Amino acid sequence: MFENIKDQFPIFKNKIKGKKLVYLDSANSSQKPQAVIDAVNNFYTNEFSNVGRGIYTLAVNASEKYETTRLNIKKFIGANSETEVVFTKNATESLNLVASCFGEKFINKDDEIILTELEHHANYVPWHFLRKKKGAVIKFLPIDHNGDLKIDELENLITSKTKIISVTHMSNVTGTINPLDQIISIAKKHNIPVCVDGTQGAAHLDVNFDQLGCDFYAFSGHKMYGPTGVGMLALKYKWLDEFGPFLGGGGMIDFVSKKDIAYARGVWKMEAGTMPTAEVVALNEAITFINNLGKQNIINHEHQLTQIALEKLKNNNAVKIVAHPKAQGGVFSFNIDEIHSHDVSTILDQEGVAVRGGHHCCQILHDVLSINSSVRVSFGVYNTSEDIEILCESIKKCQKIFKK
Amino acid sequence: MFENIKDQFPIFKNKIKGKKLVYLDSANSSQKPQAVIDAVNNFYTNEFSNVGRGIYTLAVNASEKYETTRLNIKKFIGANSETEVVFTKNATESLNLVASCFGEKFINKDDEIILTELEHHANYVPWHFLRKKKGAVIKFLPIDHNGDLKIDELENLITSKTKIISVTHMSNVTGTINPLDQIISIAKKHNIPVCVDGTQGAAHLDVNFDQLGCDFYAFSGHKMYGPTGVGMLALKYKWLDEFGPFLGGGGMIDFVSKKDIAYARGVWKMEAGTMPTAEVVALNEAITFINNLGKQNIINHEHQLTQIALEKLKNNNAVKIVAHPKAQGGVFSFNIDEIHSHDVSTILDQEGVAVRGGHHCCQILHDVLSINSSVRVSFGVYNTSEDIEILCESIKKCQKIFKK
Amino acid sequence: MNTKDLYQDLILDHATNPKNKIKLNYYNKDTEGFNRLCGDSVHIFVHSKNNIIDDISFLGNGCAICIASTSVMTQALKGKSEKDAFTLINYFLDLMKKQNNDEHLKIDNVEYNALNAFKSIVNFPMRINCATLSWITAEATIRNKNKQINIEDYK
Amino acid sequence: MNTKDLYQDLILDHATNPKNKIKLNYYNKDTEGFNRLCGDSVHIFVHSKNNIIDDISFLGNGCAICIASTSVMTQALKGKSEKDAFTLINYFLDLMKKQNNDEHLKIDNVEYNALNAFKSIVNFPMRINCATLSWITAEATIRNKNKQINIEDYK
Ligand SMILES: Cc1ncc(COP(=O)(O)O)c(C=O)c1O
Ligand SMILES: Cc1ncc(COP(=O)(O)O)c(C=O)c1O
Repeated sequence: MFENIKDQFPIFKNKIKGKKLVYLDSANSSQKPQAVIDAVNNFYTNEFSNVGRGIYTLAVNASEKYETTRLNIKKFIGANSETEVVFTKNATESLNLVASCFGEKFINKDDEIILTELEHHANYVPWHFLRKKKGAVIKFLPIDHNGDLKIDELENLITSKTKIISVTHMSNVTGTINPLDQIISIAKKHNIPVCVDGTQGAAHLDVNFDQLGCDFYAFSGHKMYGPTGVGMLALKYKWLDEFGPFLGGGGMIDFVSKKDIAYARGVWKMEAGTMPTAEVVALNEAITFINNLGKQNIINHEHQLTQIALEKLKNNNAVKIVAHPKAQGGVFSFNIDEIHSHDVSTILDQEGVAVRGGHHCCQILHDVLSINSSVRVSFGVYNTSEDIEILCESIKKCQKIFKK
Repeated sequence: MFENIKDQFPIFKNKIKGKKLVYLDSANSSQKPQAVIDAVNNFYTNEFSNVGRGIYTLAVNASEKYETTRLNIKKFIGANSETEVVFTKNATESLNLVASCFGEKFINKDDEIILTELEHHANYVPWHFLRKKKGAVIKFLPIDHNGDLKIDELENLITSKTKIISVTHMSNVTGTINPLDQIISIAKKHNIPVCVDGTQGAAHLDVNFDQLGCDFYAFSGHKMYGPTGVGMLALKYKWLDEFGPFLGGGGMIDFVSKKDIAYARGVWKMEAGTMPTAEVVALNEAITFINNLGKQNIINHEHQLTQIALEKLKNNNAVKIVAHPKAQGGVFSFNIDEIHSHDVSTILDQEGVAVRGGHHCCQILHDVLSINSSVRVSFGVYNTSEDIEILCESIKKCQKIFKK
Repeated sequence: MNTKDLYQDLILDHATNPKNKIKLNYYNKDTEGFNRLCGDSVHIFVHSKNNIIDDISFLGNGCAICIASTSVMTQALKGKSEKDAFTLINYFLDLMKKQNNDEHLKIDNVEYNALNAFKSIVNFPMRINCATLSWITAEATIRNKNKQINIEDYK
Repeated sequence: MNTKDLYQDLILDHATNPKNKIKLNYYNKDTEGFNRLCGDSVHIFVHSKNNIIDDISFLGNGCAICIASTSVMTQALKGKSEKDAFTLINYFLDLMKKQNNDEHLKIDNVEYNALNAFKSIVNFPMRINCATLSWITAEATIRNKNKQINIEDYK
């Protein structure tokens, strides 16, 4: 669908071990289009200044650009006027912010937090901290044999002690797209706030924060064709009032004296110290890039690639796809009989194919699936059906080596 | 001393309001040399991958570069084999990490934390959190009329309840260089760990972590000619064992199950989620840049500029320098009689001179000095005596406007 | 855009010799306004009777723009009906948003010139809050709404 | 550097048919070794008497490199004196650091070839831990040092 799009990504001009780069690790981090690279470059070359307090020209311009990205991120995720976007360093920090600030105020001993078996460690460890510190209880909504959440069981998990539900938009292992609508409407019935780990959603799925009605949506710039070093947390404004601060430092205070401190309000309360200025500024180009392609086109493109790949791999009996979710984004994982995922990854690399082996920060999910590790394939806008052919061929080479 | 060095910083090719840029805000953030900009550019263009678990070529190279920066940072700050360097998002996060992890384990009700009146909010607010959460007590080592710490009073502040001392290497307002040797030797006598806010020290002062003997040294990449979005915390390795984790997520765990989590050891425990990969990689060039110039040359250069500026400004009776510390780095602050710092900053900007007005995140210091705000001048390697002349002329213009 | 456009004589006059910079002996409403970014702060005192602003004054600390704007504001609002005061406040705030809208405005030339002296601040975006702080604080005072105001909340 | 250099027949043979992959009935030392990055894990069992490694075996889960290296290791160490075992372990670990140092090495050709089959791993830096995990774990087992080992601590 996106013809010649690889031309916009300079990395594809390079060879890997003399081969074309077939990059199938976008769920980990996406490659960067020239426009984003240029934006970083231009900011440092011509416009660099810290944002915030400066009144001189460079500082004013930098602050304006920084806030422009915030505005565009809001539009991008369909935020309404009661929604704010806080910049963090990555989705992990965004989720830690929610768990820490929410937990500090609203979680007491024996209170319950509902997660799912699909969660990335980033959406488990911060809640585990509350289990340790506060004596909270974590419950996991299970998945069925397809890798879909057993959504019918959610009602049963909820008790009067349930304080929050935190769930991923899309699994970074199985590609399962979770039925957020259903989850949020059940949660709302019980007045339970919902936090969504949108790290895999932001660049690959339809996101409408306002319509969804969730309370938090956490995501990362580097997985949406933007620079590393910047994450985001979209949240209903009221939580900024409810929450205490997260990190303390410059920029998040109103008054400081030796005796006491008054914190700033709004997003400022959560943005302590020098922010990833160049990163936020350049992120704006990533949003423009995605918007120009059109989210629906991206969804279609990646869906199509996934279908083609799954169809092709059916012909290879040794390849076992780990899950077959009903709604699936551009991610799937597999194992080859008798070959460990790390061996697969090493051998595929010799063919220029970049895939990752391991548990992909989802150890619980791998336990549930009774596998030790898996090889993950994840698509971005730059992938093509040719990439899939090379993948399938490389898998065969891999098998050949192991058959000697 | 550094002839033609501005040529290495592309921003100086631009005009501000038709004037040459006279950048005197390096204490806030430094401009970036071409080598650093190119390194970011090159990494995204030719080599981008996330670090950590990847076994494919791009990931291996990225991880190697990431660790190379860590090694070079260690050398840069004179770390020995018992020292580690953790990457964070900025110095503020580094200081929050120390306060949070140290406080969690070692601070109880009525325990005492010693700071100084010179501290940036980044080295006060995180400790204030412990005052609120744990009922700790914060004591401030005062300054004298010159803006120097009353080091003689430190012994008196220390009690059996003193758990940690946290102090800045150099004030970002007065330029005061604190006698860390003395402070640390007093602290050691009492077995009290010392945290140093090295944010203003790293690029401008001599740093030898091993010789100093402090426990923590926090600093930021963007103030040492590096990219935004990356900070560092150097610390004695033993603290990594003592501390619990800070943020939770991918990469900082050993085992995860539904019931419990085992955390990784060493620096991994503290680096959760996708790190500022490109930023860390490019930071290496900033270190090389500084090393090539030579720290002692930088110190001399900036010292000389400060002396020239202070000498020149003596001739202007309306200009009041806020402090005259005995040992002073390349930073000082002033006020012009009857003209508010923000008006000064606005008017100087019209002349291409970038200085900041306000309290520079040091409200306590401004209270102690009985001033509301000040104009700060801070030097970097690219400043020249011509910059100082333009500054002095601009100050006169400012006075003329206000005299009408 | 020249510095002199911003620091006009009228503004500098008010900054160096602000009017009504005193705490009223009798007042029935007061609000403190604060600009976190600059450290500007103003405390507005109002004595109002039968919806007429009998008297208004301020104490405060801030840059020339802030003090001048506050001084001009107290002069302009003193003696006005509360309704006319709100119209004037809105006019000034609109001016700071580059939305020049002087229909329905019932002010004399002197007032008009005083207010419009601040017009070029729109070209100095970081300074707009310096000019609007006291106006926003005055509105809250007259409405008897908040005791404290942080200008960053008024975006 | 070709994949076939890494996945040599000897390695694949040991990976698919590992030797001594069983839990000893009698052992007096054991250690679990773990590679966080890969998820590789090996549990080494040693029965040693009078400083001689009477018997050695393992259980574990991991990639071909890890399993093959463990299999080769158990074969090489079985029957050796503890002192000779340490020499051999050091030799192998040096090999993985590209420090080829076969002076003082008393091993036969078969063993030499088996160990050197892993030599090209140095060109696959992310896989070195896969090869060294069981050797480091074996050393700890023989020394009766740790019950659990995380290879990342051995850099
Ligand atoms: C002395 C000092 N400490 C800490 C900081 C905070 O640094 P950062 O904003 O990079 O976190 C600064 C800079 O603003 C500083 O000058
Ligand atoms: C589903 C999911 N959540 C959270 C994360 C963490 O994102 P980051 O590493 O950018 O903080 C990831 C990526 O690794 C992810 O895939």
